[in-house]
Amino acid sequence: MKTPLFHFRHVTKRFGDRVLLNIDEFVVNAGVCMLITGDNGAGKTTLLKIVSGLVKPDSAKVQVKDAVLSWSKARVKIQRNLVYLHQDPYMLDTTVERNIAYGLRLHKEPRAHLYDTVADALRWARLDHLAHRNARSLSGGEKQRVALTRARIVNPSVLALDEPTTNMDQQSRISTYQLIDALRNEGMAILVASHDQTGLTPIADHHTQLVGGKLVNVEPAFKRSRATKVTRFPG
Amino acid sequence: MKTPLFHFRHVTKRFGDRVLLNIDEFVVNAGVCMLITGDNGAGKTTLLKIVSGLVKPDSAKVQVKDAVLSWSKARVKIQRNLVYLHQDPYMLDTTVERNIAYGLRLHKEPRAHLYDTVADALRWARLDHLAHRNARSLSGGEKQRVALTRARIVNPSVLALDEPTTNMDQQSRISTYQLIDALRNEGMAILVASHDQTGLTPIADHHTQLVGGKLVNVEPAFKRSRATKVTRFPG
Amino acid sequence: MESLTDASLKALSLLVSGDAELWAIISISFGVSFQAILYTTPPALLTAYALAHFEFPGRRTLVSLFHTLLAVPAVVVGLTLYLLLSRSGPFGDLKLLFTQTAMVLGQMVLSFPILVAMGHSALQSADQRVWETAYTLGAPPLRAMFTVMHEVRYGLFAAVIAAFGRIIAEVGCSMMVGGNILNYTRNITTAIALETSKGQFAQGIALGIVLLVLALVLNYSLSTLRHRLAMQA
Amino acid sequence: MESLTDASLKALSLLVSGDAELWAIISISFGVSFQAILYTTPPALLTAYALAHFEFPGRRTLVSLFHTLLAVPAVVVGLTLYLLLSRSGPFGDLKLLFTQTAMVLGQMVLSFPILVAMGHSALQSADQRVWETAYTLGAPPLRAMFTVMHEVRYGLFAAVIAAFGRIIAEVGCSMMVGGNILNYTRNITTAIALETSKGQFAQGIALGIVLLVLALVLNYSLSTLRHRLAMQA
Amino acid sequence: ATAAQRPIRLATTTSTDNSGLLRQLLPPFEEQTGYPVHVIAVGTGKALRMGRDGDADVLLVHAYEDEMEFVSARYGVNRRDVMYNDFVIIGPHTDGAKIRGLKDALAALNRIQKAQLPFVSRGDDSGTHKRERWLWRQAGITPGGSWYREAGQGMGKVLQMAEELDGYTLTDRGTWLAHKPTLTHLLLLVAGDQRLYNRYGIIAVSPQRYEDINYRGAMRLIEWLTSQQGQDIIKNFTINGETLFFPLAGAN
Ligand SMILES: Nc1ncnc2c1ncn2[C@@H]1O[C@H](COP(=O)(O)OP(=O)(O)OP(=O)(O)O)[C@@H](O)[C@H]1O
Ligand SMILES: Nc1ncnc2c1ncn2[C@@H]1O[C@H](COP(=O)(O)OP(=O)(O)OP(=O)(O)O)[C@@H](O)[C@H]1O
Ligand SMILES: [Mg+2]
Ligand SMILES: [Mg+2]
Repeated sequence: MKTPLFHFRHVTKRFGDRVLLNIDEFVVNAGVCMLITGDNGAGKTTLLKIVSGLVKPDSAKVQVKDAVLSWSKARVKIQRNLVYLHQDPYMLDTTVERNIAYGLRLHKEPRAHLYDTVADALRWARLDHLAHRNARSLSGGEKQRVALTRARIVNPSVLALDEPTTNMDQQSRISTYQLIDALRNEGMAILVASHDQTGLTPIADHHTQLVGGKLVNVEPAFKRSRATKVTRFPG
Repeated sequence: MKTPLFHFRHVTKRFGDRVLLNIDEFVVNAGVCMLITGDNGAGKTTLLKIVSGLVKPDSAKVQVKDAVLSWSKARVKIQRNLVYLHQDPYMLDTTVERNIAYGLRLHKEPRAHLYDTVADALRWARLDHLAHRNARSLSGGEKQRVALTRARIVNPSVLALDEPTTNMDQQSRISTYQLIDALRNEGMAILVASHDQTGLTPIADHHTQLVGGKLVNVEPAFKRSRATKVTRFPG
Repeated sequence: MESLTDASLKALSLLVSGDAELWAIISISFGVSFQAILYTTPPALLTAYALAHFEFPGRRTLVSLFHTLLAVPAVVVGLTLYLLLSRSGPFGDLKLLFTQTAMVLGQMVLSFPILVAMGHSALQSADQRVWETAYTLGAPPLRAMFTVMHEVRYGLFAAVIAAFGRIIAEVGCSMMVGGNILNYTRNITTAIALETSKGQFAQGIALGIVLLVLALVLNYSLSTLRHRLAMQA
Repeated sequence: MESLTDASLKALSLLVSGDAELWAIISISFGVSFQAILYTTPPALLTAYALAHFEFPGRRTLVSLFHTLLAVPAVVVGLTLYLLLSRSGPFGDLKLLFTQTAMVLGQMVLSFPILVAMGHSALQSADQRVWETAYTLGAPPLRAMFTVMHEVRYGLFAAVIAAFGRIIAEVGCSMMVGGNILNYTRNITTAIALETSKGQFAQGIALGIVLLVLALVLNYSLSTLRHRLAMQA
Repeated sequence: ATAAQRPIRLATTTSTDNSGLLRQLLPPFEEQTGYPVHVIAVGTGKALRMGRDGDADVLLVHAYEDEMEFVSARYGVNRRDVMYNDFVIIGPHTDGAKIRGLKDALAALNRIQKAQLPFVSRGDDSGTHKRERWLWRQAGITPGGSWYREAGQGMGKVLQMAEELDGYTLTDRGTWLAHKPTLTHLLLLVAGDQRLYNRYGIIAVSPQRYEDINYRGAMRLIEWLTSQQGQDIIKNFTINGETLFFPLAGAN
């Protein structure tokens, strides 16, 4: 068996008196898409944010390769490899194009290449006509699509998606499913928290539900082999 | 035939060069639930906001009873009768309870009665355990439910819901569908913009799609009589 | 020769043995500035709201103007008010020159642009949806305004604190229209100016420390209050 | 006695016939205050960011302290700096008293708390998601800071404008450590103070108008620039 | 002009600068010696303090006793008389206290106190204020009460306050003459008493205490002010035809 990218153990988080999360083990594997469901307020967002290094848990150990680190120590490594997509994404007060280029520019891509990549991504997300609009004035679904594009373009090892298809129209949903599938098949680890089970269960390798602060495995209705999936969505 | 509550004519709205909306007629009828669908950026939110008196159209006439008014003149009447629910609702920086009570307090409800009403509504939305929490710290779905509760409690003649079930878990979605059905049967006019067709088409009396700035009627897959609906969801 | 340490020590010893004259000076300072802030805040915040909320021609110019008025020296405000209140000026009959009322008026004029400029920038940062939410839930315009103000209350609070800081620290206008009359219009800053002009630097610094300590106590209790309210909400 | 109308007319006629001495005064004013703002803004905004962003014990007290420092009269800052720079003070050997450098130093001290207090309240109003978005997309801490600052740039801009307004309008500190020496350390406000003490109100107001007009031009062009940039983005 | 020299820092009372005298007096000096003069106009108290701290090179002040003390404490050297004028009592033209034309300053103060009419005091420990307190003491009066307003401001401001409040005050003649055109309600009421004599002295700050002080420049300025040329300029300096200061050099 291959080693996981990140292996979280004993993750706990409380707000006031309430123990929100108390998770023994949470594994992030390359090339695996994990769907996390749960009722409103179950803690999906909190869990994803902890895994993404954005919210500090009350306790957690993170194994990265052979080293077992505290969450605070692991943060830097997490940041380098993971991009988190907000449930209600924040649009930077600039054009759509620059919003999408933001992460790439940090990675010091050469300028010409950068804008080619951005242009491709815009086309994929059917946002090219909006490239020079201020991202703040977009519609709800358009924002969601910009945010997803902004996240995937960085090409991280792990993508943590919090309700990625919320507000999206039918066509965008389908391309999002296809994208997730393709990226996973390229070897990316994908974590999705969502209420959109209908659309996401067919793609996910694991489906786990957050109940009472614990993760419970849900048997998928049908399980396809990796091979069939690759042929169905050739990326 | 009964007279519509509001009858909008010749609604146009442009952003820059682009004509976003160019609608000949838009009728808001008591006791009718209208579902509006359309691609991202089609203009659903903009249309609902115009109808709600929040966004100024480039042109529009509004017939209220026998009077034909300009949009600006009709605004006050609209405000008195209609509540709009944002696609991404804003939580006032105070407790959940006060957020929900906000509209009622404006209507000068007696205090004791007010908090009974609020408590009932909280229970319905399964939010009673959150009553004294600051609404800003809620999860995405919880916020959506607070916003819906805050809107319906005012008991307006028209409810304009922009993606009301976004972020909600399965159970909340179902109670929302039931609520919409019940309110409509009590005589409220309901406008819903949503991508959640599966859940909403069965309830809606009309389904109309926004394409190229125009409203196009969509034939419902199956159409039930008023009578059956009332018995199915006894409110 | 007196060093800075000496001066500071002297200042501290003056502080502990506060006498009646010192307390008159302090109470005039705070009394005048409190009144000025109290009267100015409501109209200034209304103005700020109007500038943030309503579209009208010349709005941007007006905002620029208020930002610019921050740069008007207190002494110029004092001068203008002096000429207006002087016995040969248009309001000479009111006999307000060299009274506390004149000082309050001057400080009101000084605090107005700060409150408007800072209040405007706080109100402008409010989410458009706040107003829309209030309005659609049936709030009349005034109530909707209060809701918006409540959402950005920390920013407005900072504006009031800054305005208070500015006027309690200003000397030019109070000196000009108050006249620095002992036990009547002498406040902390005009007293400092006087001590300084005498070369009594220790006394000047002592008064500065008094002002600082009182402002700190005031500020800290307000911030604690605010913190406690935030916890409750 | 000279009426307000007379004074204003005189002021205006003085304005149009600007002579070399007047321009020296103006350029000293703006030169000194520009330098002060230039040197103070970076560390002050860093401090504001640290106060808004990092949790540490005593943070709230520090914020209160900066709000309080707004209430320190300019002349007290001037006095303290004077005692430090005086020939018989600890830094007397630097021979900075009665130089423009001393004025710049004084105005830096004066503008620091305003920039921190207002910058902090702007940065605090930034959405938590800005930082999270920057961070998760791979921004190192400094870059994430710039992203947050960019999102609240209008608030920071207002802070800089307010700080500039405060120091170009202050007189106590410049008078004290500059000494109001003609053609060398006499700026607009110390010149106004001088004219006023001579009873030359017209000249005082004239200089006040000069300051106002220049500040207005500056402000308006900045606001236009900012508006144009906002349109582009 | 000679080659540029180190600037001289002259700390002076406001009356010499505000009246415009120094604007007449200094340019020829700067021209002839090449020393630029940095004038710092402050109260006498602060000027002496600046001398003591080494922040000025030379002082032009009017508080004879304090000057002597300053010199005997070895803060300053080479004090010379420069010029004199006199103090005068001015008041509203209604003159409710009936002091107009009195030659005796003490009698005038007595009447003002009896009439309980507003008297605006400098209240700032300046040379003028010291003289005023001394006069009250001589008259055997401890002034106080609502009629006695301690303004704590410069001479010009106090004159304006007297104008506004219909009050009396003690002022030096130079400032009075400089401000007279704007003071329509005030009149000169009492002058000529021996007790009202006001003399200005110049002192170099001791080079023994601060060796880097511009002592040479200070001495050149003292020389110049007490020279025939300097004294002539002082004598010929007038406002509206009235002389403000009278030369005094050579008296000591
Ligand atoms: N800062 C906070 N303080 C107090 N409670 C909080 C805070 N943040 C989140 N919570 C609470 O923790 C619970 C979990 O929130 P979280 O956002 O993780 O839920 P979720 O599973 O993502 O829900 P949803 O499906 O609605 O998005 C919620 O009840 C929420 O109100
Ligand atoms: N202030 C504005 N300036 C410019 N364009 C705007 C502005 N507001 C909205 N738009 C554009 O108008 C179009 C319609 O927006 P609207 O929010 O009405 O769409 P929608 O149908 O609600 O979409 P979604 O399904 O994504 O919510 C979008 O392309 C949006 O970018
Ligand atoms: Mg969530
Ligand atoms: Mg929408």
